[in-house]
Amino acid sequence: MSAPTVEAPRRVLAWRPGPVALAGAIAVALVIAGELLSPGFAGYGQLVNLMRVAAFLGVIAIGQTIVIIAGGGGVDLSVGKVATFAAIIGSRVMAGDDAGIVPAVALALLVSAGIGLVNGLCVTLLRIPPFVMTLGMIGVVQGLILAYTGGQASGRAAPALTSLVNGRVVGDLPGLLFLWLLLGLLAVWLLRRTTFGWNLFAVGANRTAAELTGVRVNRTLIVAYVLSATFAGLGGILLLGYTESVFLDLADQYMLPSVAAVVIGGTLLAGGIGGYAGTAVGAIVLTVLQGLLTTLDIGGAGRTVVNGIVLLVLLSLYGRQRRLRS
Amino acid sequence: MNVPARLRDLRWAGVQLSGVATVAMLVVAVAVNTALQPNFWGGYALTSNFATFVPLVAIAIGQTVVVLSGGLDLSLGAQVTLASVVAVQVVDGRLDRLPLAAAAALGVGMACGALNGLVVALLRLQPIVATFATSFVFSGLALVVLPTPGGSVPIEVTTAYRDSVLGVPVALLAIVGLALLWRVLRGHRVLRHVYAVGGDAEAAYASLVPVTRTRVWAYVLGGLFAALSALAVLANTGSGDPFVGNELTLASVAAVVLGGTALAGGRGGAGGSILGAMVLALVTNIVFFADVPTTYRQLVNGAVIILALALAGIPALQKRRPAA
Amino acid sequence: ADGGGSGDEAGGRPYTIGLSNGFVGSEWRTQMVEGLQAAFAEYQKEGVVDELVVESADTDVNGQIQQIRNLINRDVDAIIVNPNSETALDAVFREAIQQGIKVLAIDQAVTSKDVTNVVIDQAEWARISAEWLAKQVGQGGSILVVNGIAGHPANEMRWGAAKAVFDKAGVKVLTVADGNWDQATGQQVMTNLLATYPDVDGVWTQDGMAEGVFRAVQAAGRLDKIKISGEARVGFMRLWNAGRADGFESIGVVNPPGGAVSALHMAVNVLDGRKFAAGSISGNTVHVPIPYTVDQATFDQQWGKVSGESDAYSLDGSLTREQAAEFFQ
Amino acid sequence: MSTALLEMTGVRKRYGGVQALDGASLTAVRGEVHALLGPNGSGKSTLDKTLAGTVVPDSGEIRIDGAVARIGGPRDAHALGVAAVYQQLSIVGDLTVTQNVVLGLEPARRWGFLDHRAARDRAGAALERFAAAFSGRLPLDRPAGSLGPGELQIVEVAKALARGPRILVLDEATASLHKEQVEVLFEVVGELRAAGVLVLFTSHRLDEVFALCDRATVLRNGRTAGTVELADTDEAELVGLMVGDVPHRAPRRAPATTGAPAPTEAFVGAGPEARPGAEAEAEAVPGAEARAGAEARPGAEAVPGARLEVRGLTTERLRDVGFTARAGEVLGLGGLQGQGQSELLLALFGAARVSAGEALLDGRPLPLTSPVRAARAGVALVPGDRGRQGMFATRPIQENLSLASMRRRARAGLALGAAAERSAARSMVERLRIKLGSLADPVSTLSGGNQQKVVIGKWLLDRPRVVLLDDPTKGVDVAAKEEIYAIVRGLADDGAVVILNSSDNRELAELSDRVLVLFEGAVVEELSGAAITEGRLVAGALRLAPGESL
Ligand SMILES: Nc1ncnc2c1ncn2[C@@H]1O[C@H](COP(=O)(O)OP(=O)(O)OP(=O)(O)O)[C@@H](O)[C@H]1O
Ligand SMILES: Nc1ncnc2c1ncn2[C@@H]1O[C@H](COP(=O)(O)OP(=O)(O)OP(=O)(O)O)[C@@H](O)[C@H]1O
Ligand SMILES: O[C@@H]1[C@H](O)[C@H](O)CO[C@H]1O
Ligand SMILES: [Mg+2]
Ligand SMILES: [Mg+2]
Repeated sequence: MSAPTVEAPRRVLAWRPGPVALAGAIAVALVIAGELLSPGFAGYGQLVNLMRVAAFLGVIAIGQTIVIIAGGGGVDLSVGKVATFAAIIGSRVMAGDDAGIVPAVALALLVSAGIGLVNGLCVTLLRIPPFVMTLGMIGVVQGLILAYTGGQASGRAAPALTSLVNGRVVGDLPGLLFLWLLLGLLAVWLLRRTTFGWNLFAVGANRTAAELTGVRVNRTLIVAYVLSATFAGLGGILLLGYTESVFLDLADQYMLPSVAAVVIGGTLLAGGIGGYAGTAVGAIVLTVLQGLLTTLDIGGAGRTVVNGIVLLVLLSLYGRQRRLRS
Repeated sequence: MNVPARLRDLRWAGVQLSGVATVAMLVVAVAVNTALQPNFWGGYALTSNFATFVPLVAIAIGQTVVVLSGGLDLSLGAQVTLASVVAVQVVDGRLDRLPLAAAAALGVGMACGALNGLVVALLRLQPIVATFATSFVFSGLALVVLPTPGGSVPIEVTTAYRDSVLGVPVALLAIVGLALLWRVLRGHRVLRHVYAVGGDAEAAYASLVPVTRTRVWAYVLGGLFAALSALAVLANTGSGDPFVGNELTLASVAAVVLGGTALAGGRGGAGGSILGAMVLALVTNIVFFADVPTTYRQLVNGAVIILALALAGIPALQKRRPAA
Repeated sequence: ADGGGSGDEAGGRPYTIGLSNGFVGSEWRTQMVEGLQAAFAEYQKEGVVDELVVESADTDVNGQIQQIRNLINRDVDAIIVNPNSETALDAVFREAIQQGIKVLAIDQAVTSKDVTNVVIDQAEWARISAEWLAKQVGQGGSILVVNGIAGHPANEMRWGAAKAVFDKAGVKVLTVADGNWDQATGQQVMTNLLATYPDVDGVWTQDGMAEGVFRAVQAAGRLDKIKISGEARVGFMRLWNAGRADGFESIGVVNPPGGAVSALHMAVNVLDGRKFAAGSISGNTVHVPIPYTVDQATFDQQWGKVSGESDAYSLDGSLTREQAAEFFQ
Repeated sequence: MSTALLEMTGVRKRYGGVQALDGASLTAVRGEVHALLGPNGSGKSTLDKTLAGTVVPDSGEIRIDGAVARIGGPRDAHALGVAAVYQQLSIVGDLTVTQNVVLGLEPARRWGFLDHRAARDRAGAALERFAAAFSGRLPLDRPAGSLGPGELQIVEVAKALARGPRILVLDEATASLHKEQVEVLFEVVGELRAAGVLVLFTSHRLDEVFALCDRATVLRNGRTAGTVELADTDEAELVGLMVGDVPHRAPRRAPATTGAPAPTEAFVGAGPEARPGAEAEAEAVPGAEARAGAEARPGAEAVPGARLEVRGLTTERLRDVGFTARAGEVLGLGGLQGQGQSELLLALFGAARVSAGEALLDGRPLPLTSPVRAARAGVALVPGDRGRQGMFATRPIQENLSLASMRRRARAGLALGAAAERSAARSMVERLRIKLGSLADPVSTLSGGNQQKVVIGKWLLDRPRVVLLDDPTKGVDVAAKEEIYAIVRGLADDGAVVILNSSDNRELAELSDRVLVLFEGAVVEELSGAAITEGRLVAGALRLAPGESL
């Protein structure tokens, strides 16, 4: 305890690949494996296509990352259903017309945010564990979808939305990818360079200490759930651009993959540690894996088993829990 | 650990309160059902309702053990599927093969649990995602074992399952049996260790509890109850189906929470989960018999479940203060 | 049934009918339920039936068993069920039969001998489009397959029949992938396949996914080279219509949600005590004819009728009461 | 005392960038009470844990009875006769006291089925000695989580004793114990010594060490600085060994006299940015009046110029607490631990449910409803349990320091500037002499004392008007303690009201201008100025009449 110390230079030798680098390496390895197993898999067009498909998961997983970082068992299982609902609303309001895009997206995101608000309020004020709260919310949103559509979704994506997702802007890349990049940077900035982000990490790392440091814990959590649902809604709208027409379970299947993408990206389910860059790469890894499995002719049962085993391997590379004995 | 005593006491009152909340919910659910469904206490309604409860009750007990240990098993439903298709392939409609089939199911369940235990306890993967991954392995294997629906359970089994003994439904006896099995386990060192590990793994480790082994046991016991659930599913359905159990997983977590067990681990018990499972099933019945229009039924169902979850959480509400 | 209610004396009009539907994540099912409700209203006016009790929710086999038990506890006279499993409802069907309730399965056949299946022949349904595709790509042609969910009975039955057609016609099946009967998944799967199978002459797919497959092929700019077996849904037909100018051809075999209506007619006959005629039932399955097929020849006519409907609308058809009556002695 | 029972040599352990143990060694014999001493972060707990099996050393050798001990985990240590009382208790709050005492070694009948009666008997026997601490009724069937800190500490000790050790490790086992309980523990240790057990005793209270131990091994920076016979050593020499050179105790603070030069430049907000009026108010309050407060009854009328006024504050554990405090005053809270001191601090911070009463800060009502509002009003709390309440262990030191005050620097209340945050944190690191590797390292990599400075430092950046300190030097070493004292004085000198709860009466006596003695949630006595002596504090705590002594 002598003189005040300044920061020691970072230890170069202690470097080991962070989750982002590791997940990125895995994505590249999967692409190479894909090319070896089914030639054509690493073609430029196919890579663009994989990135496009990854973008939907990637956008939905922005909110999932935020909620998981907030800790306390935080997880949002309703993202898939909310994405579906947003697409259904968007499709009906824009009804295939560019003029309708703004009100459609606004309404869809507003409704999504409202659902997130209810999740947040129930999790904070009623203390319902997030896992079961957002699980119950799936049923409610499904009910809302049925009530809103009468069981028959209608409308269609506006051409501008479709061309954002499927069209080409620069070097054959769709506008979607630039949008994803933008949203990703926004997410990273939000987490790393804003009071909200730092409060969020604090709440995730130690909720009691956060409260006793004057952090508005409940408000931070509620905002996290609102953001989660909003990004899910946005993901749903983008998916609508991809499929052009909606159906009643359009995005439901994103529920658990969005969690898996977050974890593969190195964010700890316990909260307080992580970030979006890893999640984005995690979304790419999962998408490449699905693409690869599709092109392998090993039958449905085999595909399912291999999917599980590869997921286990991915998870064991990162995001392991702490040892008891150090 | 300088938690002000006021908060501590509330917390302990909370555990008892949540038991009361679960029982109260069940009583209300039964009362409402009685009012809406005129023959609720009739012979068929009674046996059929209990027959409906058993698979979820069994898997919810399994989930409880895992949750108590500080984990979560999202593959339990897939384990039910896998254990049931294996059992149905073994039994092949013959009563004399029943013991063998039951043993096979239990073996499969425990083997699945052992794999989860390996992955979560030894490899230290995070339970939610790790068991999500193993669920793919198990459902894929179920398709390998039974590529398309088929196979049959001896008619004696399905008949007995729907019967009653001295007016007591056999399915109710099965639930009582499951509760007793839980009770026996509670008296065993392994379950004490499960509570300890779920409550505070580091403290348990320092206190000579074999933490890793205990975690593996929790998943193995989870698998055991999943296998029992599989047997109930078979008695309920009479044949094999390679998708039959998958959806039970998430319902089992809801039942555990409704029963007042903390998802953080270490606190609660299967008694509550048993009641929670029945509440879940009864809510569906209520919404049906209340003649809620079809379009709104899922909405109402979801809302009622959230309400019930909120009620189950009332005790937690009281320790809102940050220092808790 | 025990307790009060109209179901007490089976055979006595008016009848109470129950519907158990275990999946609502598809517009097809909505159409099925709504069609049934409309037809039921007709019977109701005539005093033939009094109440239609609908159990319709996303659930699994265990949940559907509960649905059926609830219907039994509601003292219905007959249950029309769109089953979540071919086999796993057998035992609960027996419970219903023991209470004197008639059970009819629609959309997908079940194995229970106690139940009357009122379904289209899924094998025949698949065969029609498979034969069309085989002819399009010719002997030695190569195709990709985007199926529903491996292990699901309808999927297996359809694919079994289609595969036989392709084998016989000497069409090469390059690979079989699963699109989960889901348009978005179908589109993603097809895009992946196109990248790694450059030399493809056709795609065979099942309903719900043709639209996704079409978009994937279109995005790859290969609509002119790759033949697609389509479906009789408005969304797909809209794409088909737009592509016709460029010579795009397809086929859509109707898989009618109105099968539920046909089953209702039959249920009334059964409750009236009539028996099926010898030639109209094989085992416990009554095959309702496939209403019609949309192809190049009939496209304009059909499109004219449905182009105002929403994309999710399935072309439909059902037996009339008279046609249904002909199935009975 | 022939051959050594325990020999640890060359033990090394690195945590990321921190070399916790750097070749430490220790030799001790049967029937000895051996002190293990050293400043915070010197590696005492780590060395204890390598012996108890919860930490694997990177290298080094442990011999027990001359034979190399292979300790692969706590169970191996147990087999070798080692039992430990951990600084971070190994109690599972959700289990009962009985279940905790027998945990891991549950008596069982056949096939592992528990023998509840045997368990109760064993736990009862282990706790009996300490029955007085539980007012005679052993809480065998109560959930451990419902016990207070002292009671928990006793359960932890009883649990270790119940394991029948040959080597007993006591890591700060007395830190939360009351004097009488310490005495019982000493008795027990004496008996164990007589029975040939080796006791390794770690404590920052040197009087305890001299009272109990035979020899002491001192660690410094993970290395053994020396082993001494305590009979031949004095306190100064020990401290010298610990810190390398002997820091002399700063002179006692002149009570709230104004204009006194601040001992440190701790209060960042001082100077041009200090809240208007702070200086002036401090000026307006002569030191004499501060002492005159001794005569004032608890809850007396507001004194003009009081910065903080509390009236009739009542919570579940506080009864009608009232007092006033002036700018620049250090107000101590005395009494036995657990009489509501922590609750009073929490209540003033809006973190306890207040059923009646009010507080005024500079004449304006202070919201007692939420910590957020308290913080915004200029109140800061340094809570008693650093790990659970004060620190974000996995987060960078940078964030830990910024969190409380970053909203002041953020643009639009949202956007943070990396450079601004870094320089704010750096200024605090320098002022508080926080010893760290990099601001980006998790705060968990710091030693206890440095962690504590971070927890205090985050509030200094927020320029608080009222600073609530709950046992701020608990588990902090001598040098860090002095630095924290300086910070406290600096805060007061800059016009803040400091309310200090401490389990250490010497600390209270040294720092406080006035002390409120609490008993069962009420203020029962007020001492000020020269009346604040350790003796008066102890007497007040035990509610002895004046003149009566221990
Ligand atoms: N689990 C850990 N991870 C990282 N660093 C650690 C860990 N445990 C201890 N350290 C570091 O190792 C060093 C020694 O810590 P240790 O707890 O042994 O100190 P100590 O002498 O017991 O201090 P105190 O008197 O504060 O209890 C400290 O710098 C501490 O920050
Ligand atoms: N929450 C609970 N749910 C179900 N059974 C319980 C619960 N708590 C206790 N029991 C059972 O009640 C009985 C008595 O409980 P008690 O807590 O006194 O004993 P124990 O804690 O299991 O054992 P011991 O006190 O010896 O450590 C035991 O058989 C125990 O298994
Ligand atoms: O068979 C039908 C149709 O294929 C429809 O796509 C969805 O419901 C299934 O049951
Ligand atoms: Mg220590
Ligand atoms: Mg007990």
